[in-house]
Amino acid sequence: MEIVAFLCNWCSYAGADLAGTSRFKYPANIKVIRVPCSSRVNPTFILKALANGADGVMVSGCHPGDCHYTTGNYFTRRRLLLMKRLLEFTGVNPDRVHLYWISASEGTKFAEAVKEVVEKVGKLEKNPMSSIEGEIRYEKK
Amino acid sequence: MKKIGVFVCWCGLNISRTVDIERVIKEVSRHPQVVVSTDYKYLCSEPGQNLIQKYVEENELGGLVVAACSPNMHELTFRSVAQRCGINPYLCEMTNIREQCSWVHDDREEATHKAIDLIIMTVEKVLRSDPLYSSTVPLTKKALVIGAGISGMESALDIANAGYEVSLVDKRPYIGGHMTQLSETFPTLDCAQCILTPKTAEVARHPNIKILPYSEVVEIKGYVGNFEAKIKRKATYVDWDKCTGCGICVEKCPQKTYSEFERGLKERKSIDIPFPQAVPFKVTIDKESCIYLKKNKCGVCAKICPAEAVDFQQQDTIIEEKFGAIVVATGFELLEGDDLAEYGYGKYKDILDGMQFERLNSSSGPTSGKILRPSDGKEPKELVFIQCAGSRDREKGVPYCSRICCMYTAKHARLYKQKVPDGQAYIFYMDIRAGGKGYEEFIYRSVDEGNILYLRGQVSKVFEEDGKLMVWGMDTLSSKKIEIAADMVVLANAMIPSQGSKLLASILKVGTDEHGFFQEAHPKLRPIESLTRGVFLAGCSQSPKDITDTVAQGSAAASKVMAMFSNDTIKVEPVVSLVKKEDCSGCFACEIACPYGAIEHEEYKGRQVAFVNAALCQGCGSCTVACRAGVVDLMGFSNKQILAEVEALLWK
Amino acid sequence: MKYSYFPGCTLHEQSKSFNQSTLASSSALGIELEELKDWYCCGAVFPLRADDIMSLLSPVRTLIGAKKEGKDLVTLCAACYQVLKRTNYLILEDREKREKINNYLEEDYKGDVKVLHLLEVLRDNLGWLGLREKVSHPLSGLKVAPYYGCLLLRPAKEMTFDHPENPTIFEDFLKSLGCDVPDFPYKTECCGAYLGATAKDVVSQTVYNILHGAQKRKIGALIVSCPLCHYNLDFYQGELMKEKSELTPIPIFYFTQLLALALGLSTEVCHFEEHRIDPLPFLGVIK
Amino acid sequence: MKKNSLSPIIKELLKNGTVNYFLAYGKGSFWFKVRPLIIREPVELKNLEWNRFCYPNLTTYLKDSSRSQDKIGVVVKGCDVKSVVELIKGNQIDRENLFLLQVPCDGTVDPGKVENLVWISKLKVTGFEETGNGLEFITKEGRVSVNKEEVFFSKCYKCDFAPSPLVDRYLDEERLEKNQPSIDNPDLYEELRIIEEMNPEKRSIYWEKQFSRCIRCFACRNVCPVCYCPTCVFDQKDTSWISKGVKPEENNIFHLTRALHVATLCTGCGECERVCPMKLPLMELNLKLIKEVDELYHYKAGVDLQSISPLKEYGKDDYDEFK
Repeated sequence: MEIVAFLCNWCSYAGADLAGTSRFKYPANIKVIRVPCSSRVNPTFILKALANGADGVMVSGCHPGDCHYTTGNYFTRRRLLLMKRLLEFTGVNPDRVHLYWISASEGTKFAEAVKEVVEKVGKLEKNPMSSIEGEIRYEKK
Repeated sequence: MKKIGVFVCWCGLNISRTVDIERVIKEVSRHPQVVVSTDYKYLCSEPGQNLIQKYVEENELGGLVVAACSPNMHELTFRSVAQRCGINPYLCEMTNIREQCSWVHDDREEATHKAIDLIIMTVEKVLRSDPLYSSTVPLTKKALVIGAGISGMESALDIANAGYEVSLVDKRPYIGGHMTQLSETFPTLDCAQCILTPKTAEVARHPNIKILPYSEVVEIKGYVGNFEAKIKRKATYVDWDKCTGCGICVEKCPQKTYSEFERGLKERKSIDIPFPQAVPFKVTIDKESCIYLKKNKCGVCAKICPAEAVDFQQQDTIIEEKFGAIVVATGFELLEGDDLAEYGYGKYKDILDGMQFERLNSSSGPTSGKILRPSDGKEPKELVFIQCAGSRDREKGVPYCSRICCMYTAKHARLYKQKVPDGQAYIFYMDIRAGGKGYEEFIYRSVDEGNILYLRGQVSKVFEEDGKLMVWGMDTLSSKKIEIAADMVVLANAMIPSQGSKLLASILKVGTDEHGFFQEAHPKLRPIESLTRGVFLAGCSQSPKDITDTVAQGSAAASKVMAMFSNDTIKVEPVVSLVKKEDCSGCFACEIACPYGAIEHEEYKGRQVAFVNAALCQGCGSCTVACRAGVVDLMGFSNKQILAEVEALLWK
Repeated sequence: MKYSYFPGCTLHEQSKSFNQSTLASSSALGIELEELKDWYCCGAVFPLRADDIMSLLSPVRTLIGAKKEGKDLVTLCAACYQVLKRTNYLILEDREKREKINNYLEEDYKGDVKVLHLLEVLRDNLGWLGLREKVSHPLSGLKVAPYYGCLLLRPAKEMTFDHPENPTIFEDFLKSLGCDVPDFPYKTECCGAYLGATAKDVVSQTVYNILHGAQKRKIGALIVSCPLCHYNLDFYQGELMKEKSELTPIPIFYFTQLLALALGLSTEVCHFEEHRIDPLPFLGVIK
Repeated sequence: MKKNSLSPIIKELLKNGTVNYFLAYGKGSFWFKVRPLIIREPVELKNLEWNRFCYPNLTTYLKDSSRSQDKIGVVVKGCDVKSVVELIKGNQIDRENLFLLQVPCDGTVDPGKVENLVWISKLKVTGFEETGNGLEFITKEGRVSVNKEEVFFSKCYKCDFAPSPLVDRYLDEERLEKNQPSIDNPDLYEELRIIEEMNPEKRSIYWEKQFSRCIRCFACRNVCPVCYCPTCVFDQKDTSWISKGVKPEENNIFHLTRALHVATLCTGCGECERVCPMKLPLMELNLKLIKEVDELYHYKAGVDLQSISPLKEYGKDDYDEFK
């Protein structure tokens, strides 16, 4: 199972680092992509990830009101809410895409969130959006 | 395509215990663009860094991937290594295989797989990285301080003492702000004038400070280091170079008008000096009430002035000046109007606000410091103070705590008891919030020594009956309804942002919070900066505060300005957004998404397109998503870079 | 100016004085009030329990009835006005409750009827100056104060009738009729409301306070828009007069009664016989 | 529906220089077709057409005029005005350079529905006539009539026309009231309900089928008045948002992104679905977002020039289902 996580640099990425320094364990299915702010996450990135073999996507930003860039995560909240509603409408289980608010001090919350995402995505059938499974795009040496 | 070198760090046992490093470097080396894939025990050490340098030179690497700890730890370290090797620092990226891999997973197989995937993702990103260069912009080492209250003056003095020029603007015809109106200050009961006057004098004579009273900022263009300001000097109708402040005109002026300084407790003349210690000590004509300016009659002041300073022809003038930094210190006002209707504020003469009571207490005030009722001049024997008048009210008024009222109400009650020893003071309060040095002790002294009756509860209504002010309230400690027939009522009105704050915020392109106070860049870590680089906040413009905190924030803002001015240029980070103008539709969705006002308009082939002012952009990337066409892109976190990371998932 | 009219039970049965003075004055002012063909009890008290849906069905049915007639709905009784207006607000603002309520009804209601008090119609459609022009018998010399009570004003966010602490709409109305309107701080005090049923002494005390306050200010009469306020102030005044010799009678009017008089209509529509405190001696000042 | 009164107005506007040219409907190659007509000279008015089949939204052609300083007149229906609102809000056209001439419309007819209803091929019909409540189609074998209310485009049943201050001139002032089909309380989201009520697996299969038929011709995008980016995100050369070839598995990225890109801008004109050669139910995606935006943020596109798209704004107390 593959989970792609987009973490904002200031809160959630630091929260994930804190989970590490505190040695909180969580499943290894998660692959983190660091972005400056959750508002940098284009909904199309998420669609792309789901079509490219990810079984789930997690986005995490600072808590509303605490955004490093003051307002970025308010935009994220609207953008991803609409996107989730649309995905659900097209038959994609809403549990495939998760948005969390995790601060730099919430290492435990990050570890718990990953567990929750992995558990929820694990219960789902094969990702209907991904039909590229197993295709090898790169020629290896 | 560039040749990539991958360097995997053991971090002693921290990584190597869980991740099979040998397998990682072998798998990664199968990527067609990876020409070097190697490992080392401690890459951040001197020998580790030298190892990287050796490989770069031998293999002519074009990009580096360092798989080690968190980039928050060592990104700077490895990017400077890259720079030393002649590789643009932004072509070096880190893969976090410690905090987000080896430390959080137990299964060696899984952790090794994850490390390989993460490294390949980073390789794909670096393959699409472009070299980025920090730029610098010039800097005008001159500050503009808006508002000459205690915080603005403090800021201006600090900056000026560091050797930089300051222009200090205030909309009133004098400097000193609200503090000039106060009688004594808590918790020490110093006379406000005595501690303020030396400051105003110092500001006025400081060679680096130019004071611009009776002026307003009307336009700000430019950006950090290079603001271009237009400041309007309002016409005083008096040539201040000639005016000696002799006051003969004030004496002879036949027209009386509302006195803002005395908050209506006394009238003043149309031509006036607000108070005896005013700096500058010059007269100003109020154009709203002056008979000559309205009806072209009178002109007594002009006839009588020995210095021939009165000039009815004077016009507003605009000063244009360049500044490198701006400090906003526009202060506060008191809440008035309908929100205080139940207290009869504005309806009955003997219901005063805190500032009016300050004027009653002031020895230079309308009653020369005696506590007397405005209605009949009698000494009030029963005096009710009402705290939180409009504050902490979720239904009306303002929901926040105005922070200073508990303290000044206690002070007021004590001053009253000193002056009217046989009088009774009651204070209605919700809680006592006395969180400051010596504050709690002050409250207790007031309760113990002052014989002041504190009643915990709110007042429901104040009205006039039988020549008294009936105060109906509740004492929630005894659960009794309280009715007091008072002689005078003093309200601790809520503090609100001063008038014009919203307008100024839009001129400065900085945000305000839901209550209209200026918005700080971060509520905890950046309380002095605004969202616009180069604009700093001080005093009550940002939130209600007492004098101590206001002065501290004034100094803090000054230190931010001085830190900026200690360099000759301003460095601009290259992780900023960039517009591909030929593809820009000009819809400016990006402009609205930008919290920093960094998106500007530019003309391109006859139409308006977006343009990112790199000096203002902070690199959040919100605009990149607002742009449907993906034409606004964030350098260092570009669309193609992130998409490449996503696509790297296919690497199996 | 055509409106649907919701009299409510009190105006329909008990208070002819309020109902007939309203209808007669309105038609004299060119305001057509057409009684709803089919109306139900407003519920009398707006239910505050979170799950009380049933009590709201009856006012919503009335609102649906008004919607069908396609005009704004005018009502006068402060209780009816409050219940209908708050029900409408709830339907507009609370999506979940709206859906629940609509589940019980034959047809959906979306909160699109405008509920108005006659005073709002006078203020917004006729205007105080317009009213002044229509007054043929100015009530000059009468010192009258308004008594608002609670239902018209609170909760202010939902009622949006006037400022809850410092309302002025009645004062503006009285001034238009030519009355002398003194400051009356007791105008928003509680009249004791339903406590008359269980604790008569509480109502006696609140009513005494209000009347005593009026007497101190030499106020000759009070006007109300709430039948319960009217009952308490009028009936209990009669009781108080028996033991409190210091009290002088202060007649309590529905505001429409004074309106009818000022418009020169016959005193019959005022049904003064319904009053316990005889208003005629007070009115004698102008006659 | 009279075209005769249209002609002199356009003539006058061209003559007195109010506009440089006029965008209107012209005769098409079949009875059920019209084509966009650019009128620069009065002589070109001979091809002017205005009938039941003027369903295309001409405002989409304004997208390309944003760079010219020409004064353009456009023939618009009530629904088309909403697109103009969004084009102005997106800074794509200058209000000053525009002259909106609104024709009264009480519904446009979907030729496909006619065909389904009367079971005659479009090609056999040689012409049609309006008769009171109906339409009469002339074929070689005789005349067939249909009730026009049965063959409107579905958007017409939901028409919420309201006179707009943007319109410079109404062709028929008295008929403003009758400017929409007389449908009471239309069910705005009728089409959605069927899909929303499906179980997720069925929904997933339904959409997979639909998306797999897409041939990526981009007609839906090109015809959309609010898809005004000079270079679409999917046409960017250096960033591969989706493969340039037709990869069915990436079709959903295209369609969902397209729907999200027009969210808060889509006025529901239905052109994308109408022009789709594969007849993908694209309006279902658009409508879903129109509904969500309305319910979450109480916003509708195309209503006025002042209100701001909720995707360009934020609310601190927004609905938040995230943890």
